[in-house]
Amino acid sequence: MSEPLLQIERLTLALPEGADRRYAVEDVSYSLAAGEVLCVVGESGSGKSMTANAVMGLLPPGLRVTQGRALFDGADLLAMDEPTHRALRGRRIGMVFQEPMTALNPLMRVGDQIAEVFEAHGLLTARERREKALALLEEVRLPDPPSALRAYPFELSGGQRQRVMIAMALALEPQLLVADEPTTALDVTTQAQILHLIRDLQKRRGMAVMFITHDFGVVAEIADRVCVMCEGRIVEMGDAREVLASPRHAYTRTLIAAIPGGVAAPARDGADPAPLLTVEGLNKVYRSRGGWWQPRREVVALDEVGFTLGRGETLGIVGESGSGKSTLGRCIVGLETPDSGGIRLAGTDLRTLTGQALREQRRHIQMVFQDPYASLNPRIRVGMAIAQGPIANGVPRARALERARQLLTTVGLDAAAADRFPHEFSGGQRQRIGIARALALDPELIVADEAVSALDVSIQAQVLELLERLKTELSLSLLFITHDLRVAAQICDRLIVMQKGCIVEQGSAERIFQAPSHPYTRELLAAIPGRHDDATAAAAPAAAPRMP
Amino acid sequence: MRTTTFLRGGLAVLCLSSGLMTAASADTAPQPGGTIDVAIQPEPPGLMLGLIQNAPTQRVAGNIYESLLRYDTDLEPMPQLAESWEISDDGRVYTFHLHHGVKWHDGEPFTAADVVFSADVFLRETNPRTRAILEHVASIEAPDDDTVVFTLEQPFAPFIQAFEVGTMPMVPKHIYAGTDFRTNPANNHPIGTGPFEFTRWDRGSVIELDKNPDYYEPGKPYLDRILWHVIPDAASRAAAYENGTLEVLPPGSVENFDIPRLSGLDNSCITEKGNEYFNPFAMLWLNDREGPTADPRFRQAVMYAMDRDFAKDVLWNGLGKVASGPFSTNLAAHDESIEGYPHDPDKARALLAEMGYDGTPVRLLPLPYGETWTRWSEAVRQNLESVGIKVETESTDVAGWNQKLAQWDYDIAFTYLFQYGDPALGISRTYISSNIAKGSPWNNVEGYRNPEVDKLFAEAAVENDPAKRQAMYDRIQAILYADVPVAWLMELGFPTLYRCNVHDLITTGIGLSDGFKNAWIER
Amino acid sequence: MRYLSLIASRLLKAVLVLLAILILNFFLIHLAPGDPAMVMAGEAGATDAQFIADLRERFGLDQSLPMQLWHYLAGVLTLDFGYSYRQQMPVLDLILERLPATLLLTGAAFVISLGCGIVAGMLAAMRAKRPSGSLIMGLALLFYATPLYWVAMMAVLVFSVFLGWLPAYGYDTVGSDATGLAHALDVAEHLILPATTLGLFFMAVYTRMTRASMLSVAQQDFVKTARAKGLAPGMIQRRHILRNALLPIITLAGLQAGQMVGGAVLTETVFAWPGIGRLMYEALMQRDYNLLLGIFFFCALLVILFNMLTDVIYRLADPRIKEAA
Amino acid sequence: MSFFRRFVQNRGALVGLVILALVVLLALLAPLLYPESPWRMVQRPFLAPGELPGFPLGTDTMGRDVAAELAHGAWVSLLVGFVSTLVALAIGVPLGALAGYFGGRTDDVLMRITEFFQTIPNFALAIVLVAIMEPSIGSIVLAIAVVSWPPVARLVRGEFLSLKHREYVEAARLVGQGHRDLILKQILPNTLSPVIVLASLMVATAILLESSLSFLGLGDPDTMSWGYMIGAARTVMRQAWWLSVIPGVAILLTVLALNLVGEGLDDALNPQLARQR
Repeated sequence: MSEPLLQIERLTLALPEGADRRYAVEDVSYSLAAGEVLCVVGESGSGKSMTANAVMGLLPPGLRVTQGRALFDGADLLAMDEPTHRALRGRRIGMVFQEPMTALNPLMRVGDQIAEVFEAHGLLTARERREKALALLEEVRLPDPPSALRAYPFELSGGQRQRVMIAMALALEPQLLVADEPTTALDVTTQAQILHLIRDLQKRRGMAVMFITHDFGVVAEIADRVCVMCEGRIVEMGDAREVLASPRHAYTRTLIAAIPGGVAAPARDGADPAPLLTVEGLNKVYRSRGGWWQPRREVVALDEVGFTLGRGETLGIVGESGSGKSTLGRCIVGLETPDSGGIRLAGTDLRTLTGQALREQRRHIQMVFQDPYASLNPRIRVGMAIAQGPIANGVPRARALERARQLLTTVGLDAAAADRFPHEFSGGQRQRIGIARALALDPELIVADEAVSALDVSIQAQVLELLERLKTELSLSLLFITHDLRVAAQICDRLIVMQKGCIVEQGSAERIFQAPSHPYTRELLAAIPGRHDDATAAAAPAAAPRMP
Repeated sequence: MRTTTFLRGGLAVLCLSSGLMTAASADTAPQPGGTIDVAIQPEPPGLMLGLIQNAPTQRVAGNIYESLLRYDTDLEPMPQLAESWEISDDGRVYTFHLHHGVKWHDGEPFTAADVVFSADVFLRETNPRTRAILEHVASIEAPDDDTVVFTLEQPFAPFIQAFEVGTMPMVPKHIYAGTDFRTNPANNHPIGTGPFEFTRWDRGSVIELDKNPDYYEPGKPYLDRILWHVIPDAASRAAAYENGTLEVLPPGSVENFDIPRLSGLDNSCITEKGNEYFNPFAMLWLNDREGPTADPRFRQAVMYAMDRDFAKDVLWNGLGKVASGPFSTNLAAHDESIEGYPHDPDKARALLAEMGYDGTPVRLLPLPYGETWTRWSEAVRQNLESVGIKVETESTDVAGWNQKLAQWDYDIAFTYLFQYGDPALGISRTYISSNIAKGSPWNNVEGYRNPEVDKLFAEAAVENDPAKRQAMYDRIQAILYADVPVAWLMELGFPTLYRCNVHDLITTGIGLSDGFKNAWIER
Repeated sequence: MRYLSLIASRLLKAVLVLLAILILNFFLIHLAPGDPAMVMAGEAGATDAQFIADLRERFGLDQSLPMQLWHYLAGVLTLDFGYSYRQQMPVLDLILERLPATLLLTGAAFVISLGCGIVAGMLAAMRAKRPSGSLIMGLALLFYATPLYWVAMMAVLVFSVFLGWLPAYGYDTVGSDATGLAHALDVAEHLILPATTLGLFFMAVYTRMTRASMLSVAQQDFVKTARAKGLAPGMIQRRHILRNALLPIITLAGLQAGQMVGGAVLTETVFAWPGIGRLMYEALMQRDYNLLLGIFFFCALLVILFNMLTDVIYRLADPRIKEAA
Repeated sequence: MSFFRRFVQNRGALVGLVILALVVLLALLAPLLYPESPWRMVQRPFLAPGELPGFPLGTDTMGRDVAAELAHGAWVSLLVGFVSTLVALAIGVPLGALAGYFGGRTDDVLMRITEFFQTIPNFALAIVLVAIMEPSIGSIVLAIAVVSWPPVARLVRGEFLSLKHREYVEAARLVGQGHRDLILKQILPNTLSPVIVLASLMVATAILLESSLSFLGLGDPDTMSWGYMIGAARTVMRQAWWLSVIPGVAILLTVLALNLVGEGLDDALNPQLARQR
């Protein structure tokens, strides 16, 4: 390619004192040519976003540039004075952020926020700005652009907001688009659409795109070139297909390997085990209470949901946000009360039990939560956090604490961890603690609600492995709730696909991946990033195209 | 003695021209015109003097209403609505000859029928103090439009002092006769015969009185207008006087601590006159029924413990007098031979030791009438504690104070009473046992019972011979002095502050409460 | 239809709260020692049993408490707030006479405090790391920590007594017959000191809150978006940060506007402002039950009105609230 | 960084802490420094500060030693401030906790009560309560507590509302902990830091309230307090300005110190926010 549009040279960013390492990024160099999509890939804390922030002049306070240059069209962005830099932002460099929910001003109409881009650079009249904004909304394929123009951000869905963000970033036809994890917060089908949109716009306009992501699936979907970062350094850089196909650096290999394969595990022996859990005709409607001004609202979360879970089986419940999958899990463990329907554990109807008997049965179902940071009480020592269940159920304190230490080793942590507080642990470690806590009551069934979604891919793989191991060792059953089909494929025997409170399809994981019968399932599968990248994908959908 | 001497003969007294008196107090002739700005605090609850007797009402309404007589600073009666009067030799018949051509503010003529109505009907119903005095009266008659005759059951020498405007205001019969006095709409627009007429009242802000153009004394009043300013805060009142907004600060308008400063301002004058009729007298109710205060030795110890000179000098700016005994020195009946309890803490301690005071705490109830009284109670508490009496202050507001006194729920309580011009009017009520009754903070609240004192007071009141009467009063003072039924503090000096170019502001023993009839502003 | 029923239910709740306040205060005030008859007897300087009995009968105090409450509430339902024992006037007239002065005072103080507070807070937030920002916050903290009545006293001392610039007390110049504009100017002159002293404390509150709110909004993603658009800092502050930062201020301001009315007792006392706060204090001291209850009623009513107003303003300011409707 | 290190890094908080420590010291030492009653009239009135040796702050209208009054007043101010805050917490924390935890009807009822107390103007209610109960330390503390608990209840309720759906609370529920344990062990400890910050500001407000009540003459007549001193000095402001300025500055400094400490606590307990400042 010709002269690079953006050239990062030996960039080093220092973190404030007292941070866990000295540099956010260290000695980073890469370049980006016009019309090229560069994916910067890395796990959390790899420093992948920091370079982009430096380019935009949006470094968080405390971070300093200690070395290097960032040449944009020949001018050093890092040495620029603020007004000059500001004139570039929005006009020649556009940016899209991760969180569509918070990246738009909640008090301003969408049209005004787009028009503001022109205003910021003193372009066009108010009327022209409106027209331009409308045209942009059409270009990013928002349904009903004229009313979207007048809408407030909260009136739009996450995907729509991200389209607005893109429209805003592209308003002045910048030469460079910086997209910082723009699809991470979106559902998988929406993600596919947005990726498609970005790729499409990039091609039409011949923009350069710096695309920051943690997901190699996305890389496969969109990247021309890829740059892999680890702990502030670039470990590998090259053509996307080459890197995916034959990663040279060990870290890259770990990352790619850690992505759960799309291969559904073959059905296990004893294909038709005795049912442990039976759910029948479960209904749940959320009603918002009418406040002083607000009338009531109703949302159907569960609509006649029924299924069985066999002993020793792993059942996956898959769906996008709002599908009711979490509500289902919470109803089963007893955090929510369904409006109607039956839940039977080993033949006992939990819905008819009360008091002591109910507590006794509840003990058999435990939960592993999504957020490793929110699921442990910051003021309770880890050992106590695990032991408090048994203590509440009458086990003597000393014995419960001793057991907690054992459990910690079971989940792969040091027994001494019992005396420490949660904040001293990493996300993956905390999730292990959460699992240990769930195990403390010797449950028969564990409900894992998005248990690995918040973790980096490499950690995800470890935790999934742990769950798999524990399941067999302790002969547990597992209800695995996830939005991520790839994860589900890796761990589940059977799958349930949910949409808007209903089960649209259920069956063995293998069957669903290979021959989805419901259109929604097909849509979900098609949306998995990276799937149709390979020509072989169509013939063997379950094969992982990017695995060597 | 002067007043009694004057009254002894029961002679007919002819009127003096009040003009002569006022002319004497200024070098120049009175200049008519002008507005005078006066503080009023607290805001009066109403201005119908026949219904409401508190000080602020009287101060304002004393200019609207009038009585038959006024009293000079020696408490000698002076003509007002009555041009002249006679008292029969047996001291039972009082005949008043009314001023001619007096009109109510609404233009109706003022006649003897109004006097009979006011005294016999209206005030008997509404004014408890007048009601008590009228107990002595057998009949009130109006032989003609200009003459009123009061006939007493028995001689009652102080009766001549009852015709002050607050005690016996004349109210218009044509407006009130046959109505419910308290809900009569005229109460909001009072009609009197006085030198000033009611004009407006902006609640919380100002009361305006304007000159009565048809006033029966020629040339009077001199002022065109009086504005009474309601300023609830003492410091603000002081500031208003200081910056010239106010020309007169009536007694009690500012805290005593501010008085030396304010009186030291340019063109600022101060007078203690105008209190002679009411004769305010501060004392401590001591609960004679129970607790340590039931022991006379304890009560004497209280008298010895208190440093009343300190209170007078520091709290009252040296104004007023330390009380020597139960009778104010302003009274003719005061026994000059009584020396009063000195400040002698050792003696107090000795008395306490003698009675075997065991440190039982006594409750002290301050008077909730502003800062001076609060400070005073702090000083008294400190005095008492320094001789070993344990004191707990019970702070309360006016309602609580009244309630506690009326229910005898106190050990020591501050109060001050008007002694008026005669023991029968203002003093006996505090000590006679027939006056022991719950429900009032103004009767024999301390619960003192002494048949001899009861008898002496009863006889003295109706004794027509001044010498015999004085002997009885001397005896009473001696008994009370020893028994200390209440602790006497001070004869209060209530000063009026005014701009020195305001002349003839206070010409009577009633002070500002008697009106601005003679006042004028020099320009 | 739905709105109407909502508004109706809200009004009903407001009425219940008012009723509860009246009942609670009715019993509270009757718990206080003494009664209006005792106060008036005390003030008269002379009483006898008949006098007090007369008064009690007149005021209806000879009836049982529940009966008195019943009569009072029945009156209130017909908007009859009774008669002030002490002031010999209908309570409603007294309150309506005094209310404008209080509303003027608190309104002015409110405007001063809110306006200056927000501007100062904004400046402090924009200069968070500079001495001028610290100076503003220092001053705000100082005003926040100073007793209101003390500031009032010092203000009278300095501006009225020593400098003679402003009147020390009152609502207007006593005895002046000025009308129209001249009178308005006169009142305005009298208003400056009390409104400023009353406003200072709240100004400090708003300054601190605006700054904190702006600094926290400045952390939000959409501000980064705005910067990425190339918007100038001033525009970002005004259009994006300030607007969002004002939302919590609206809530607080609504809460305080109502409280200010009843809380102006000290200011009204020091400056002899003929307002409702002072009237309340006097009514309390004189056990003027009807008047006191009436004042509480109106203060509570104002609080409720301000809360509703706040709701409306909040809904105008924040489109998200409408979503649920 | 530890809580303490973060706290002392805040210069304002440190200054506040030092002032507060001095005030506490003064209050504690008052009985030793001035063993006699502060009400004793010891010299002639209106001595200016420094006019006579032994009376560094002069004497008041009654010839009482202002320094002794100030020292004893510190005790009362702090006592009222802290005790009334504790009482307010004792009312507000349980109410807020129950309302937030149980929600629904309980919440409705409790919040109506809270709203009710917020609808009556605070200061007016405090005045009425003190007047009814008659001024004494106890009634003042109670009155201040009664008017200042609603914000506590609201804060605690808000924290409970957001914390009760935290995953660790749900986890504790799942393992069988009862309401009492959930409230006391799981949620309450995590609401403490905002409550502590609020409490430090409430102490400041309580001191101001007490002084306002004393100023109006509704103070405990047997205890010397700063508000009383200002109220008593008000009429002699022009003869003896120092009599109102000295206790005024004392209140100012104490309240200022409490606010600084409160802000420091806030910063130290919420490190994320601290970085913004």
